[in-house]
Amino acid sequence: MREITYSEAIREAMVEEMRQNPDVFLMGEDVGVFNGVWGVSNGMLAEFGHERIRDTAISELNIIGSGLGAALVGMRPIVEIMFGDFLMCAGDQIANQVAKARFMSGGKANVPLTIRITTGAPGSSAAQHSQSPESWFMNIPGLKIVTPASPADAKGLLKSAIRGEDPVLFFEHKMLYAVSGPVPEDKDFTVPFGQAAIVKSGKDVTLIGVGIMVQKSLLAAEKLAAVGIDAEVIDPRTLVPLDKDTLIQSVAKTGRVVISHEAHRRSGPGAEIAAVLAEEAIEYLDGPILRIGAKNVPLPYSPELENDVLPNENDIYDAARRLCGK
Amino acid sequence: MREITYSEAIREAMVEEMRQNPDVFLMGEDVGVFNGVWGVSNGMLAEFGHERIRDTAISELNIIGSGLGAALVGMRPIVEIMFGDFLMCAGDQIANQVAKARFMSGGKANVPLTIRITTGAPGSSAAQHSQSPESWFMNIPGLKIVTPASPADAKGLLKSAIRGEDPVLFFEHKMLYAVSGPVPEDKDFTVPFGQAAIVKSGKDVTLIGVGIMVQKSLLAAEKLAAVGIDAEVIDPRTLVPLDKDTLIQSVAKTGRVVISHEAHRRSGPGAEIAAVLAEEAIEYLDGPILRIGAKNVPLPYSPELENDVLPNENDIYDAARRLCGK
Amino acid sequence: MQTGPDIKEYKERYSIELLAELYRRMTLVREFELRAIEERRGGLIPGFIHSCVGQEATAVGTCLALSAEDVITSTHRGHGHLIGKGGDPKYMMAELAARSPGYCNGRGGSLHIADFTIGILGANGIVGGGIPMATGAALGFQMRKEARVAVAFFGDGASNEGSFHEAANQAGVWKLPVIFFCENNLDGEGTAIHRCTPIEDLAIRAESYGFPGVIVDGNDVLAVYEVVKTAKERALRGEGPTFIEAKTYRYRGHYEGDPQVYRTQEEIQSWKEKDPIDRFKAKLLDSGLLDDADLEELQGSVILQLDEAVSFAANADKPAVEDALVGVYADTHNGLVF
Amino acid sequence: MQTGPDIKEYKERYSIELLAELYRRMTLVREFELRAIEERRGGLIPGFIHSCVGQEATAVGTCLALSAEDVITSTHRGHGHLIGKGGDPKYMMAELAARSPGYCNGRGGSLHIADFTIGILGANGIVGGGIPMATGAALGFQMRKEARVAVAFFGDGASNEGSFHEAANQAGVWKLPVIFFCENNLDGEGTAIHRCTPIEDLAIRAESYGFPGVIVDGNDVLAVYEVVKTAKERALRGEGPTFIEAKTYRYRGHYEGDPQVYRTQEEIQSWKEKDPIDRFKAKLLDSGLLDDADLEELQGSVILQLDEAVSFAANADKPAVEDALVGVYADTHNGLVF
Ligand SMILES: Cc1ncc(C[n+]2csc(CCOP(=O)(O)OP(=O)(O)O)c2C)c(N)n1
Ligand SMILES: Cc1ncc(C[n+]2csc(CCOP(=O)(O)OP(=O)(O)O)c2C)c(N)n1
Ligand SMILES: [Mg+2]
Ligand SMILES: [Mg+2]
Repeated sequence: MREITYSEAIREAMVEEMRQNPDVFLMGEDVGVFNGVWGVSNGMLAEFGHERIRDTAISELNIIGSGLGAALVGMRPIVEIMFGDFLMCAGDQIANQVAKARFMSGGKANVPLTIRITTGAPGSSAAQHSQSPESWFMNIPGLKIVTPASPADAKGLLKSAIRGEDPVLFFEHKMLYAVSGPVPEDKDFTVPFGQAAIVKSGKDVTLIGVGIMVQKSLLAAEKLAAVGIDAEVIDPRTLVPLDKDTLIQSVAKTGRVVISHEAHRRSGPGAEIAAVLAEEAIEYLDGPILRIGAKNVPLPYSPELENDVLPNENDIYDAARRLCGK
Repeated sequence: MREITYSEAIREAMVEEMRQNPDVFLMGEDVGVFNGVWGVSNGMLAEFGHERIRDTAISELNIIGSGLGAALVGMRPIVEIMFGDFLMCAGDQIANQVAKARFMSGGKANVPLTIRITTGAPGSSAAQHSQSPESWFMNIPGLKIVTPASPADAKGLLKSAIRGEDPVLFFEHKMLYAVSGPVPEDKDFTVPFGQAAIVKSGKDVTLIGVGIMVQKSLLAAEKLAAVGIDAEVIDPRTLVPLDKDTLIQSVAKTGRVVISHEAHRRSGPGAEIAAVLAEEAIEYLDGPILRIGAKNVPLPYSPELENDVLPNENDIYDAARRLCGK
Repeated sequence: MQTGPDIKEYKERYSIELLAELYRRMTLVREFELRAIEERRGGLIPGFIHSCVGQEATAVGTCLALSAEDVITSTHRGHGHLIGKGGDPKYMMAELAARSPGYCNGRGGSLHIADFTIGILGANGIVGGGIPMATGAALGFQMRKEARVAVAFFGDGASNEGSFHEAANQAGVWKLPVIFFCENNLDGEGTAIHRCTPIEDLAIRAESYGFPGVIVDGNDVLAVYEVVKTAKERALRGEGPTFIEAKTYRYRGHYEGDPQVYRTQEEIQSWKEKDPIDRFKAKLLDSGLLDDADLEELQGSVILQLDEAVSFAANADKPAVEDALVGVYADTHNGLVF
Repeated sequence: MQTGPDIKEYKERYSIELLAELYRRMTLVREFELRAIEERRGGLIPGFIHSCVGQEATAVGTCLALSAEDVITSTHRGHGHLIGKGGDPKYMMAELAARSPGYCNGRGGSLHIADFTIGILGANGIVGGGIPMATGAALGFQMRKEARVAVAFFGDGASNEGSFHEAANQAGVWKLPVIFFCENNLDGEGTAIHRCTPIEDLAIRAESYGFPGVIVDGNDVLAVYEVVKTAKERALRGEGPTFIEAKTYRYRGHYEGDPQVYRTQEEIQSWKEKDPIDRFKAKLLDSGLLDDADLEELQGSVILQLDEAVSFAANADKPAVEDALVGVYADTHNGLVF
């Protein structure tokens, strides 16, 4: 299969959906003339024009709130938030309007709104340009939360988001944009929500990775293999809805689990995953449920400190070895 | 000891601190002339005047952002957010400014800012006036998160917040305001952060309750006693910092735990508590870690639906019985 | 301040049907509020009510200047807007009573009533929360080249929220067909406007966004009707938004039970003398186009309609508890979401 | 648009020391930026740089009109503001180099430099994020009856954020001693102002908040100095805020590496002809108060200072990794927090 980057896969999903559905459009800060700060929408203005590739004012609240309004009258907006760090500027619109519009109206509102958000630390960008907000809105019913880890999933999950009738927070990790991988060319290739992927199967320990930590879990799995530990690597792909069954089945098989994400440890996505397993899979566990995440300090500017604060494959490797007692 | 209500205890803490320190003041929507929508600041305008009891515009973002600015030049602002549901209107100021000011400045910024927030469902107030946002900012380092469950804790914890040098999210449950209890009169009575309270000791099962669920856990404990189950009830009192030791010691003793909060189950405060126990106390557990919380739907207006969605003492009772197998 | 046309012009400018409907609908709004308050006391309605008694002209004058395809976003004080836009008191009362056939199947209550089939995108519990929504709806209309406008209702207090500023700015840039309709009733909950807003006329805020701001007598239903018609025409010509500030007043507390320590009886009284319904009634009678009998008949029909609405609500089923989890998502991925 | 005084007035109105310092500090800002960019290429500086080359007059003219007790909140483009307010290039360069003796001990970098001892409440990575902070500082000054003002620096793009609106409104109500200083450099990242803002002169936004808005030639350092002095006097008289819009331009990309597809070389060139340093230099020479030798000496001292700053930064320790968790809270409750 042809290989393209995560960034190209996201653009391809947007372009294909925009070609086949005039209701789909992209709106955000510098997505047009500037080609997107991360280059994801590169060239889209040339194809679709200012009408459908809309540069907005620096007004996150209105970007998301007006995305909702457009969705309520039948459009299928894709809005981009340049850095996940800025998501809270629109916090109220996400939590109180977008998430609740359908339920509050007795299930009548359709909200086909895709909110594309960059996540993760691009390196020495300090505390306001490095955060991983995946868990910030997990407590709020009404949103779907998606964390693609590969180019194929990025394309397939984004298409499911754009074609769906519910609001989606779609988290794109900045350090994955340049990563290449095989991506189907079929225009109707989609990846359904709520289905975790078993990225590598194994029998000794389950490594659950969120977003970029899937790659790091695979690296850890390789190193673990070298010491005779056969790790299973699982990517939940969507945090809401969460495919509990696949996670539980894996843990039932391995009896050991390490959950990792780049978000801070405290109340990150791993807290919910760990709580679900502690509630529904504890009888299978031969040891503690270990969580790997950024330390609970704002992301520091210093590369040395940042490197110490962010989680990596060695943290996963060490945790897994501890669990396996070798 | 004299008994006063939770609401009076909070007012007493504010009034005493304002009397002894001119830098302390209260600012928020309708806290003055209107006496506070919940009546908590009743009479304070009469004593302190408009200078120190400030009615603001309906601008949550600026209320919290200017609270930060005032704190940075030496004031000790107490700001009130009328409903926790509105907290996200100021989400960016909380997450990116208030929480990070100290760290980003290399530890130099002092941020003695107390953010008082009402939480919980007052009954048939629907999805935008009933939420429990305690966990929304738990993933963000730099904030302290406090959930008083009794009048004495409300007073003592609020004084610790006002006297401290760090920003605090102080969650007051609307349905606790009228609850009375003994409260020390000592003007220097404070309750330190990071010390859970063992509200009732027991040996069979640990009931960890957040905020109003402490009362409900006590009610459940009474009913459990009737069927021969001796429950220990623990109130973490502060979610950040979290007193892990007390929680772990209790679980080590009972081997069983039910965590409850009014916030939605998914990624509520209980997710983090469960994850901590699954990580550090799993060897003591004789069964799953059970979480009780509001169902994962926006709070409905209908009293019947709301009653079904919100957690209560029976949910805790049933969970504990299941764990104890009787 | 824009005022309504002279009585002499009524005949050539308006159909009797329109004049009668303006009167009927204002009466319906007022009686709906009074009846809802009564039913709340009586226990039929479990939730809070923010009544718009005194503000009937802004709601009705605006909505009757719109067509069915146009949309509105409303507020916590939304009953007038909803009835104005064609909301059925039956389903509104049923919603207030938290019943299954209510507009939101009992999920939303007063603060969240919506009916997408008649252009009501929703009341709102968040001050200023619906303004970006209206702006986005207008964007949709513009992109689809539909001859429709969106009206964002909001209060004087809401004009101090960031949501208003961001939405108005973007609407100005894109010349969106949206009307920012500010009901300036001089108070925001317990805080008088002069205590939280440094200007008296909010309409001047429009200048910050490059579109016109007009001040209208919000207690003159035809004055409101005319400024909204003008704003809609402007929007449909592609010239962009209009900010309308309507000076009005709410007679009752912010919500039922509000002790109203923040304002004087004199102020309330002075506004009652400018009552929008009384004033319009007097003009209609002077104009000779409608007589007492006509107006009493309309009044009677309204009372009848509300009796029916109340008994419909009272006899309607409550939502089934088994359905508590329904309606959060379009699909629940085989229940995975919960 | 306000411009600076005539050269003839220089002598009676300004001390030579002030004129020299304005020139020296603008030069220091410019040279600091160019040097930082160079050191970033050279690898000493790991993070992004948003340079203010071309905007030296707004930063220096404003800050020299303030006293040490006054405070500022800055932006992502803050190096000029910080140097203007007395920030030491040594500790700034060390911070950019992520070293331990940097202003933030290497934790903050360019976007977060703060020094509370000289009234720098902080640069900011969030557009518009610092505006409420300045408003709150001004509230503190007013409550303590201190004769101090707060200046919120922000850009044209930031004026479209809700934070500006909410802060300006409250500042207007309370007549706070705050100055809203908008550096209108015609672009917000890759979007020209006319594409995201429906008005040309942002100063008119002040009318929405009941205080004056003035437009000043942002490339004329004495013009900036004068309007800020006037605004500060007004604030200290208790008359409240002033909105100042300074028309200026940044010569370089939004950040280093920006291809600048969104603007033309002609536009850039036309502004370089209005260079704030060149213009002031010419005037100083015309005035006869300073001669070439004086200015070259100042220039030389600046280069020397920056050489020292760079070597200080290059030789400074990096933060100790063991201290990675330090500085999140004032106390960590016996480590409980982590
Ligand atoms: C974001 C937010 N802040 C505060 C409130 C509480 N609140 C509800 S209505 C109201 C007053 C609104 O005043 P205005 O906009 O003038 O509308 P009015 O009530 O006068 O019709 C307030 C403060 C809220 N619902 N949402
Ligand atoms: C809330 C927020 N939104 C977007 C950004 C990304 N961003 C950084 S600077 C900038 C442009 C700001 O423009 P302006 O306020 O005019 O300042 P200038 O860069 O021109 O000095 C943008 C969009 C941000 N840092 N914060
Ligand atoms: Mg009002
Ligand atoms: Mg700019």
